Amino acid sequence: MGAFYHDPGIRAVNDVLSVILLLSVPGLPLLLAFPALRSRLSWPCHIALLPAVVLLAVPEVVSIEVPWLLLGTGLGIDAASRWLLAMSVVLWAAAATLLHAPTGQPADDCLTTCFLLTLVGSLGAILATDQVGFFAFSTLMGYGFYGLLVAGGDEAPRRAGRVYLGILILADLALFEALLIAAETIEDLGFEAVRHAVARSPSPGLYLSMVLVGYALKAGVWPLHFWLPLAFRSARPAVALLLGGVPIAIGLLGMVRWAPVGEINFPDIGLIIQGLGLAAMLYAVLAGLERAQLKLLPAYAAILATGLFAIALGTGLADPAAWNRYGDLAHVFIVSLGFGLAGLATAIRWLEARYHCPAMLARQADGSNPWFERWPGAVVRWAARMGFDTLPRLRASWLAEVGRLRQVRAWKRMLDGSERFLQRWTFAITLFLLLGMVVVAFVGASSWIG
Amino acid sequence: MALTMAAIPWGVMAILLPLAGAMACFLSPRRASPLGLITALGVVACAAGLGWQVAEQGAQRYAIGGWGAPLGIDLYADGLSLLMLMVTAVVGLGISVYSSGYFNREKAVNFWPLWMFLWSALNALFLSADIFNLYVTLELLGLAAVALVALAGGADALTGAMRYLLVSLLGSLAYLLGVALLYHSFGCLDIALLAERMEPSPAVMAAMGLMSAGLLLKTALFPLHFWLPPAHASAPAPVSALLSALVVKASFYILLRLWLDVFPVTAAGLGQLLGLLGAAAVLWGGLQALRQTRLKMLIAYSTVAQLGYLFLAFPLGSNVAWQGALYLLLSHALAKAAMFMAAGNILCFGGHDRIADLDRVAQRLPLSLAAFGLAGVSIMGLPPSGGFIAKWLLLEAAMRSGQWWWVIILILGGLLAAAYVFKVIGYAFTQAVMTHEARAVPATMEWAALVLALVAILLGLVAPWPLALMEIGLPFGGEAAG
Amino acid sequence: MNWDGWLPLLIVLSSLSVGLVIFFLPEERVATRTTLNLTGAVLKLVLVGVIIWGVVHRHHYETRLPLLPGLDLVLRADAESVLFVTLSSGLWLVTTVYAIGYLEGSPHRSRFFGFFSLCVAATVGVALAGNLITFLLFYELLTLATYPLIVHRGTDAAHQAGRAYLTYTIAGGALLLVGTVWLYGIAGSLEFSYRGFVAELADGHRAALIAIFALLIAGLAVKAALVPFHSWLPQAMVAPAPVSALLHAVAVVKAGAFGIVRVVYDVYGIEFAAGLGVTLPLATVAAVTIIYGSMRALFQDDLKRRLAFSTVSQVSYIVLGIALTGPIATIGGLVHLVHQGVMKITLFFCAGNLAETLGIHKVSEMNGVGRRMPWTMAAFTIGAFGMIGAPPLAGFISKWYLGLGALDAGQGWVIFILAGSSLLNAGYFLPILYAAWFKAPPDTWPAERSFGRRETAWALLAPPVVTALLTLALGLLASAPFSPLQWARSITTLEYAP
Amino acid sequence: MKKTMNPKSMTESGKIRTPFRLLLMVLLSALAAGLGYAVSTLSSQSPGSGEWVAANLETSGVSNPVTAVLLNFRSYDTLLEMGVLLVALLGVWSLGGIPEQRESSPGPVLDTLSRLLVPVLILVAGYLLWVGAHAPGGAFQAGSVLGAAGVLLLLAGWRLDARFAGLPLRITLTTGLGVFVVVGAVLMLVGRRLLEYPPSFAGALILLIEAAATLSIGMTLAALFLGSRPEAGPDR
Amino acid sequence: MSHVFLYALVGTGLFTLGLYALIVHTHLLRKILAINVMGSGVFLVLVALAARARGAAPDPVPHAMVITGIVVAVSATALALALMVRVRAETGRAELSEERPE
Repeated sequence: MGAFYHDPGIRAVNDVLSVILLLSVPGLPLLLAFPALRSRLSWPCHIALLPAVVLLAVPEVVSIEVPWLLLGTGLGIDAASRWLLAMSVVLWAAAATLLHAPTGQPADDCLTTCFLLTLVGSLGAILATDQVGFFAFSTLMGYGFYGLLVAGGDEAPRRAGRVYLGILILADLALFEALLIAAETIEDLGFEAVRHAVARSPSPGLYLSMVLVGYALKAGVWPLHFWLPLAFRSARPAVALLLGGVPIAIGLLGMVRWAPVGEINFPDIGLIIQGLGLAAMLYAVLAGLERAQLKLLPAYAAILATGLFAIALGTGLADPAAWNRYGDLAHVFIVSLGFGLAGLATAIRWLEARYHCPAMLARQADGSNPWFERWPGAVVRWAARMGFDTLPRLRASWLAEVGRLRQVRAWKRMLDGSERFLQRWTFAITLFLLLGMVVVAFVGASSWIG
Repeated sequence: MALTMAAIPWGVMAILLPLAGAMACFLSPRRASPLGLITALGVVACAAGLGWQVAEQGAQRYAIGGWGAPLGIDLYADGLSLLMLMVTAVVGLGISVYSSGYFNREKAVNFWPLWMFLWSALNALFLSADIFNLYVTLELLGLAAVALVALAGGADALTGAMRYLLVSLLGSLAYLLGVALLYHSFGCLDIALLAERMEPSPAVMAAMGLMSAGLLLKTALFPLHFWLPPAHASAPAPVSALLSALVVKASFYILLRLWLDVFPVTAAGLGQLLGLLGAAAVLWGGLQALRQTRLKMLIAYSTVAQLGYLFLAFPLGSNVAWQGALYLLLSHALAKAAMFMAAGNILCFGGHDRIADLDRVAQRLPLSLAAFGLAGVSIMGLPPSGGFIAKWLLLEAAMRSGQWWWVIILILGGLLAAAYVFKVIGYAFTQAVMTHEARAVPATMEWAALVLALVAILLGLVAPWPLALMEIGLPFGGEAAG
Repeated sequence: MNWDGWLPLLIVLSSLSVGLVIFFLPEERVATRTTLNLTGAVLKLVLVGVIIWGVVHRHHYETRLPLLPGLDLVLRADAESVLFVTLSSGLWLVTTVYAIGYLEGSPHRSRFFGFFSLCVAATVGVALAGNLITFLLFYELLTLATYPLIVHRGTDAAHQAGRAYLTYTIAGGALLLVGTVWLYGIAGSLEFSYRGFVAELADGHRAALIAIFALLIAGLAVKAALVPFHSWLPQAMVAPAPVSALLHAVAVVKAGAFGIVRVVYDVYGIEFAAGLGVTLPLATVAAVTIIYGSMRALFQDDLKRRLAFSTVSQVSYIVLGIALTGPIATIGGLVHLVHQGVMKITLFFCAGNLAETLGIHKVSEMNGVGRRMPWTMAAFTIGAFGMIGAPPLAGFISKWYLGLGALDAGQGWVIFILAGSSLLNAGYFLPILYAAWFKAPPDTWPAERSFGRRETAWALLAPPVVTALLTLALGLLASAPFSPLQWARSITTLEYAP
Repeated sequence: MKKTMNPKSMTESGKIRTPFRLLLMVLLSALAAGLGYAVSTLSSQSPGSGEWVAANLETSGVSNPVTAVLLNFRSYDTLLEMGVLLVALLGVWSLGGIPEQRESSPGPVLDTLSRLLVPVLILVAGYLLWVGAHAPGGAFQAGSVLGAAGVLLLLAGWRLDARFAGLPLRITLTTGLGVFVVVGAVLMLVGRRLLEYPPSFAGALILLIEAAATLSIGMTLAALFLGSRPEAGPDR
Repeated sequence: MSHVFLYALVGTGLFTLGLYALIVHTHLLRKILAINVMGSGVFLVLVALAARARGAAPDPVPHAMVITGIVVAVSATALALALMVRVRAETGRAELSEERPE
């Protein structure tokens, strides 16, 4: 086999193949996302997964640099991402099946498209070898997932979707700033390089906080978890299945890959994060017990898990050595989290489908309508009322009115009156006389002076 | 060939030909307009010939009767007079073509001889080097113009013509008295000789006052513009065109000649005064144009404003400024003629020229409206057009001389012009539909207007050539230093 | 003058002549007119391709005709002009196709397409202008050629918009003229040149130069719709959709922004301008415009009006990138010149499709329109996300370089401007997408026209799809050779002293 | 237009207030004083071009200096001025004629007087024309006398016969200018300048021109007096 | 200061008087007459000053100018009178309307 690889021709072929393979992992779903292209296919979502499966089958580490793509990005697969990829493939396959399951007929186009776009995002994010690529794919994943939440649903998922969307925008902003900081410190935006560079840079704090906040938002880490319960409560089975494996997993993955954990030594920040993690777990337990709502259980489980993760992360920040030793466990954790949540969610759905109790529905009915959902609309309404928009027009029209009143009357009369005056023969000729004299006077003056 | 061309006194031809044409039109009224058109072509050829001659051999002096100054009368053609002659030829040709479609039989019978006389008067005026001869040409010009204005008939036109006649007579008399004083102080009438013998004296000052005032009155410089709008607005369209484009410029030309050559002290104070009046004219004319409800009145007032620009060169006095003023004169002649013709078409077509009701008409006459618009571009001084070049030169002169306040006037004038031009143009774009049945407009009339407007635009692209012609014989040589 | 000497002029003429011919075509000669339009557009594109090839191979394309003694009419192909001329001629082809479909059967088409071609001829002239007076010439020509398009509909609203447009632009042109003449009086030359030509006048004329800069920028800001000279742009949205596309993406606004590029880089030179202390105010104005435009857009229910205000804010990204003195910010500004055009034209095409096909003019009428017109709305979605700056679309690249440039130039506050603006963009674009895709469509559309199986006429559908794909490509292939980004990079190396 | 002309506005536009009148007086007296001063400062020794005229008088073809100036030295003025006359007539005619004054039947006195006077006037005109060459007189004087004769005839109720009212009349009216132009053009054709008479023919040419001019001037003045274009014969 | 200058002064006086009449009088006939008076004033100045040279014959050029001027004046007057008559026929009064034609 080794000899096999030393043959350059074979290796060239092999490279080409791996390139095609890597590209087709996000590429194929992207193509299938167009309704026209998949209209004749049955089970498009499963077909979209095939390249990933093949890639999993290929035994060794392949990676490509795509300098002309975006700002020069790359795709690749190593041991860690292989696990993640495997996890997602399984979850996605299951979800795809669920998507079709209930009544056999395929879900509507919009939903399928969102599904495939999200798929592209998550797989791409897993395979991305640099921050820009990861950012691009995770953003795509985010918006796609928003579509998944909302598509074809009633009011409850819409609300969840809106909240998730807001979170998403804020998160992307934070991560964009983090990216800028990274790019300003170093040209090459590969994960390792950035981690090193940022760690050496004078102020890694800003970068670190941006990254943590951004991905905490995306992963729904407490206290930025607003969207999780809503999503879990309202999402359809397939989506609920994916919740753990896609947004949360990718969010945590982002933290692991972006944050210079293990490179820098921030005891105090680490402590804070650990504190937050503890609080998160505490909150999860309490809230889970308080709202004994079966459907929300996975949500609080997720919060619990992310809290745990936060503690680990904080430890890593406080003690790099430890992180470097056990850091790889993070991936394992993420994978298992994905599976666990998925399993939990499906199990609960199954239970519900079995014997659903009215109480639960009753509770579900009182849609808790948190503040962060009301305020954007409130702000817009307030601003509109305060006249951010109306005031200029009012003032303009008012000014125009005043101007009209002032000008039209007086000026026009003045113009016409004086013109008529100038038109009068006698005055005109007298002016002529005057002009002649003035000319003489001027000439006389200047000729006597000069 | 070149020799014979050089031998022919094109300038004289340019004067005699229209005279002969006028008599021909008078003698055979039935063939008036073909005869007139032929003559027009001939005059254009003469102007071209003179242009060739001057460009080849420099400024020309021609002693009529072989006597020469001071005894006889000289004709003098340098860059300045040549350009005036040429623009007259171009506009004149356009007006002739236009009129051949405009007038009905009995009006045409009266129009053509008068127009030919007017044309020869213009040529004679631009070529004359003798201040008394200038007086005669002025009178010939004035009487012909008045008669043409009265051609429209109707109370407005007649009172306008009457007022115009009195004004022009008054102006000429003032000028003539000035001539008398000059002659009796120096015993000669030739401009060049006068320039040699000139030294300041009370008589000269009086002459200067009388002549300037008279010519300013004829040039309708604010506030002496009172006679112009009624006369120009009520005349028949081609007549309005030639009055606004050419006739008012004639007296300005004389003033320019006297100012540049004869008068001893180009008094700085006087220059500023003329500049101020010019500025007032620019603003006042613009505002009044905006106020007008009738298209032709609007155009007439825009003439008042544009004439004001010409006087902005006096306070600047530099070579560039004179070039700018002259260039403005040329482009305005073309553009304003085109504008009046377009207005005439609209008037013919819709039977009225109320601006508020133009929309119905405007859509049916795209060519005329295009002519109006293109001419308007030049009037506004937007590139690419002769008006822009002129404005550029004036601005440059103002900036160079540090008299930045003229810049403000120029800009404001341009904005006002834009305002009143687009006040009209806007009416082209409506969904209104033609209601009443209208009289068709001959294609020649539409095209004549359009072509003149295009030439006005073209002036903005071939500027170096006219500017080079201007320098022949250094008409502004005295101020070249400025 | 050899062949190279005529090529720039040919590019201008290729649309100018077409326009002049079209004016005289009778209304019913549809086929001839269409052929002429497309021929002109394609021919121009081919010529532009030749020029790009030549510029890459170090050819020197310059048409020089005498305009005034000492002043020539110069059309030159340098890096910046190639960038802009490619954008405008490329988008013009698309817009022409779109306009042909859009105006099918409406009156005064000869007039419309005539002025349409003139407008683009003027834009290309602006792009290729080799000195300030040539620039001024075509800039004013652009004003004149655009007015008839704005008032084309002839309604009162259109006339009002036209008046506003003229008031602003002609006044701006006057300021520009004064500044130009003044500069000529001082410098005695107006030739654009890399890193500017006024630096040596610094001593003695400092105040004058600052005043001239203010005059020039004010004159250009009118067309670039910087606050407070912006209010003509939202009014002008009453014009037909192709005209809006032309105004916002291809011609007018871009001409203003490009003029600012010229003034800052090729007249003053960025370093000198920075030394003169005039760039920071400019950046401030741009920042204010960005925020203000987005805020206003947030409250508009009329779709095109919302898009117009978003243009107000987006174009200021260009100005911001220019005013931040630093090579990276420059790249951002220049590249956004192209990217904003492509994205915004997509959005306007889609808005036009909605209006033409379903009679939808308001955001509040767009519920569920995504199901009725998926392709259109897909294009719209891509454009909108591009505007928000989501990766991997074109807008992301621009924002990326702007942000980096801001950090590089040590002006961190800009980051917050960008962030806030993105937030606001999301605030006024995402609701549209949400409504379009996820809300239930109404029973009947305001005014529906049927196009058989297709959601709308192909001439209306193809352009937005093409530009949307272009938006995607500009982002994805940003680092590929000959991408706008690479051009911008090469320009930057020219503009900054090594 | 007519509506706006109620007598009130008329008087308002017409009336001139006293203070204005006084201002006018002041201005005008200032003008008169200024002009008078300017005139009086002229040197009492005329710098005029009299000696030039005297020097070239013998080559001019006539011995009367005024005529020499008019028709030779500055003949170009005269040519244009014939144009002025014709233009005035054209203008008057183009006005479409004045409403015909009521026909006053000429009393016997006027009738006979005109019969007697007209031939005499024509004779006088001829004499003036001839004497103009060496004594005061000339085309204009002769022409005006001829015109007076015409006026007398018109007063006496005589009208031009329609047969002559058309082309013949117009030819007569244009003769003056026409001959002038033709002479000038012919001289140019034979290689001389415009109106540069060969000294040998100068006298004859001047006489020719003057004769034509006299005829036209007389006719023109009479026509001007008549005011309207005489209703013409077949050709128009 | 000889009789010559006296005549000349009379000429300027006539000019001024004519101007005054031209301004104040509203009837067109009077205006036309005023113009003629002014013209005569100018001619008088011309002719009078021509005779300044003692003894020698007066300068003929001004005489020629005057004759030309007279003919011009005659023509202009004729035109003006005819115009006046037409104005009167049109508007009913032989005056300049001070209104602007609308």
